[in-house]
Amino acid sequence: MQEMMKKKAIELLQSGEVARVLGWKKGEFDYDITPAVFESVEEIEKEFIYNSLCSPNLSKYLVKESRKEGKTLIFLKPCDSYSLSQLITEHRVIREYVYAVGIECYGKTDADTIKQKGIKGITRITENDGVLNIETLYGNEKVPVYEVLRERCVNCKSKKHPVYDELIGEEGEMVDDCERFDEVAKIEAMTPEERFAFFRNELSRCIRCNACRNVCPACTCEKCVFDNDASGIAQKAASDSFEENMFHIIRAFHVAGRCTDCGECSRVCPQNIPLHLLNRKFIKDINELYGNYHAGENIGNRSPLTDYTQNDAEPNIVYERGGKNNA
Amino acid sequence: MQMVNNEFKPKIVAFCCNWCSYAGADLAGTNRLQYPAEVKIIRVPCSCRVNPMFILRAFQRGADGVIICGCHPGDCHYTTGNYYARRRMTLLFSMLDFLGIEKERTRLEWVSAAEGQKFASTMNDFVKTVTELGENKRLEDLRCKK
Amino acid sequence: MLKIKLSELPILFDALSAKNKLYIPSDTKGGARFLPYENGMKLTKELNTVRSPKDLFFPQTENLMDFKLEGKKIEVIDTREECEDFVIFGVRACDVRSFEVLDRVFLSEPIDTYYKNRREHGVIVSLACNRPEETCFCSTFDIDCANPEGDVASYICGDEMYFEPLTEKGSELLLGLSCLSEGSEAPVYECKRNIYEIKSKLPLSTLSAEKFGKDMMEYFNSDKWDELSEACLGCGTCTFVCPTCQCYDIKDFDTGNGIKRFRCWDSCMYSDFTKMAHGNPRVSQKERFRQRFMHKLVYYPMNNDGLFSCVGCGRCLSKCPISMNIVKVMKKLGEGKDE
Amino acid sequence: MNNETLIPVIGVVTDIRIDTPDVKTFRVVTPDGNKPFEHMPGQCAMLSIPGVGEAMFSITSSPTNTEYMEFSIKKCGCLTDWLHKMEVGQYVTVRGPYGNYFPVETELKGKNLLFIAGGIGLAPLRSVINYCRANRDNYGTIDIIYGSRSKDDLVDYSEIINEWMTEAGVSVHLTIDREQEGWDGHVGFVPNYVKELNPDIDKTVLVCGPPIMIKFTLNALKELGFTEEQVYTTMELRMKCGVGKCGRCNIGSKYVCKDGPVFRYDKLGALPDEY
Repeated sequence: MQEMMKKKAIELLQSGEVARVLGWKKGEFDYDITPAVFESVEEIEKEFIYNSLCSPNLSKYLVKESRKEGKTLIFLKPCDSYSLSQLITEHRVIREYVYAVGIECYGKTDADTIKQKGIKGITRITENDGVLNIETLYGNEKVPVYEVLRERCVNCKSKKHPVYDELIGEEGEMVDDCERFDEVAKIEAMTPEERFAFFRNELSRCIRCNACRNVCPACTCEKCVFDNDASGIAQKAASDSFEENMFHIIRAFHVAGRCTDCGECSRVCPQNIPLHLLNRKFIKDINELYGNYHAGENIGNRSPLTDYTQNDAEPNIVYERGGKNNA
Repeated sequence: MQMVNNEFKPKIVAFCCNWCSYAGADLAGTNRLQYPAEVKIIRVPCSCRVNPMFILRAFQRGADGVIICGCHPGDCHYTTGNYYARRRMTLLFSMLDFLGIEKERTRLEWVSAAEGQKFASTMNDFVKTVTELGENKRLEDLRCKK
Repeated sequence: MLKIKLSELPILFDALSAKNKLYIPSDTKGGARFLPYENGMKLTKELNTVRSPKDLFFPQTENLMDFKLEGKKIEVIDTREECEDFVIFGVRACDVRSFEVLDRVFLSEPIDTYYKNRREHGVIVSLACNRPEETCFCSTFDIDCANPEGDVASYICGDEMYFEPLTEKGSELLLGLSCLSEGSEAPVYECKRNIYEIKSKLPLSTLSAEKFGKDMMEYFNSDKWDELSEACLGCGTCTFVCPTCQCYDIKDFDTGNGIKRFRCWDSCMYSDFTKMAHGNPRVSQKERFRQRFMHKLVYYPMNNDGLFSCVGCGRCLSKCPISMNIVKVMKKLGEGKDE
Repeated sequence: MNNETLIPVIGVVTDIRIDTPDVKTFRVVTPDGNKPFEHMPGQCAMLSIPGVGEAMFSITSSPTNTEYMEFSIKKCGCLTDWLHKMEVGQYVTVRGPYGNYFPVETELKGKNLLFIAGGIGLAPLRSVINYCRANRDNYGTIDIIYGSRSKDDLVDYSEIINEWMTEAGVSVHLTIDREQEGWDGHVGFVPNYVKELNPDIDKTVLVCGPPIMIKFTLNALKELGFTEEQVYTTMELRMKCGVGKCGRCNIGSKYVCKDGPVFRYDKLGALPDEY
């Protein structure tokens, strides 16, 4: 796979079809892979990498890169491709300046997930037939990739690429039996007290590093409301539990109907806050109330929050629907 | 008359659209219909002007309940504003509920300019609900408490 | 040398927390974290906490003072209070060094009394690192994780924990703790020997900082910053998990019945960090990124007798969303530079 | 508990002078009528309205003024807008003095001085000029070149006309950017005017103004034969603490609030170009 991608990138760079390539670059260790812009064949040959550890979604970089002279080649996993499609819909990226190569994906892992299994002191990771050979300071381990998949990959929603110029590998389909809403449903079934306690425990760990916001392909505002002193709600660090809640409610609300559920927010959170739950709650509500909608599925789709029907449910549906009442 | 000290009087913020609900509130007033003085009305051009942030900020600043009133669907002065507001508020209320914040503290009602009676009864009912819930504890900013 | 059985640690924690507030690194859903000790809480098995212990001296937000406004009048209310004594247990060698880095900022004239207050009342019990990880590079900055500094150094040897007071404050802390018994030095030597053995095998053990702390203009004008900062998201993760990052912002909050002036951590990675009414001297992420690493590797040591403002704890290595970190920066900048 | 530098003292605004359409000068004393604190020319203070903001301003009154402190402030942001709207009697908070100062007692002593200012850049220099006038015997000649966009934008115009221009041994050269009715003085940008005036190169120069003016003025001075060691300037960057701890006002390894704001040009040149 990696060799095919390198070949494609070099071919397109040499032919002048593209001016730069967005891909992943080798790290200090085998797992700390950085998104990178390659502008020469030498760089690609030396540093380009693609494997099961290439988690970062590259689409957002196009907002910046595609404004440069010439076309930008981007490699897209299916979920990254949804993000790009949504960015094109929102006119944040101009389709003509992008050369999109879809790549098949069987799920990604990352160092955090591996380390959470108790594997520490990793010095080397090699991959063979879906099995990771992990060498550590304290002995070696063999772990199949499927055992250390990221949550978003365990609950993969689609292996299809809504936007691409060409594909490497096979095109997949939407995953019908995706269970990504199960956890949301589980929380919905709790009492308000339990839900409150659950989210307080999660959100109180927030250190307001803004990684979730800055990595989000849907958060492309030039100036965020939370950075705008004139907005009256600008905050750098939550001084109060209220501010933690406010930041996360508003962050999720601002991407509601536009979030493609790429899971980057949860991936980057240094405190492992399951931020995707908030986004998924919105997606689940939208699906249930306004019909199934998947942001980024088709370019030009109208987001459910910029749309309406005369017979939409009234907000009091919230009082009647699911969940236990106040005890 | 001296109020009984421990009696809880909720603070209610009502965002009323300029064209229907605010006029409805006016009508309630001219008709001398009673509704609690704890309701503080904020006039907005349209119910869809209400940003989720307004609601959160109201809670931060000490509101115990927030109600949004707009024209009946189909009657919006700007044709479609309240349809958008309806979707947004539905999702926002649902999210607040998801986070375990009492859903009864937020409400959206359609009140036309002719419905002074409905305005008064809606407010009476909402104040009653919030009074029963008690003080807003889950979405409060401790710094703003005296 | 004093010792206790690991299984009896709760007795020690209870005894310590009966006298002072005690913080220990304990597991949470978001990784290990220094938490106020409560009965039943366990010491984490993780090497280090996600957030550094700098929180305890320099909290993420703290109220500085209050103001009462009345018409044109303003009243300043000093809200400072004397801090209670507290103990931080299980601080790694790198983090202990980070306090020295912070001290040089906050305790230099004019002294920051908020920091000083907490610093004077805190007792540090450090803990040697039996199982350092690949992201560790404390030796780059002459920190010895087998011989941690602090008020009391502690070592886990087999199923026992050994304590060695290093300062007067430390001896005082251990004084009269009946759960501790005298132990020999031999197990600790053995423990240290093991640590040194692993340390020599660490992948970053050969990383050197010798090239830094000088040649400001050369590093500043390096053409490598573009490439290094290309993928940077401009989030504050690295600065907020960093034990030595100390930049802060001062803000006012109007509570409706007075103003609270508070300070909170700020990050040089944020676009509005240096923004003024008339413009921003650091226009793009490249300048902000460069500022952070120049500060750690060049500016700070230039101002502080060669002491680097990095302690090699490896937090930014494991937490950066795009895996760009100080090690990559040091290696890249150092490339082709003569010793 | 010790004094904390971040905790300010109260000041009362006792006089507001409208200098130009967007510059006002505020006189500040403590509630009991004294000067809030002593300072040296070129030093700054943190001025704040709680709830609005806090910012660094240079103290424009001379240290030799024992009664009050003055700040000339241009309206350009949130806090300054507020300050411009306030009335006499308003309380503000002040803390300071911060930073270094022009070396009036050392390197500048006995020297012939040339002050070059543009627009609101006169504010920090006014403090030095008045300090030197008060200790006249310690310094040689005093030349002042001051320019602004228009006649109406000249700060401290009445003081310049009535006090500086009438004083022996002080010569003032004014210029404005564009021709204007009622102005018979020089017209043109400051750097060009400096070249036209061709001052003796034995002078020590103190420059302050917008960055672009400083840059071109320095070029002009070099053309005339001045060395960088002869030129002092004063800088401004975003500040929060004022004591070199909050970490944002550094130019390379130097903090403007602590190691500055006054820099000799050769020293500034050795720092990264990030201001």
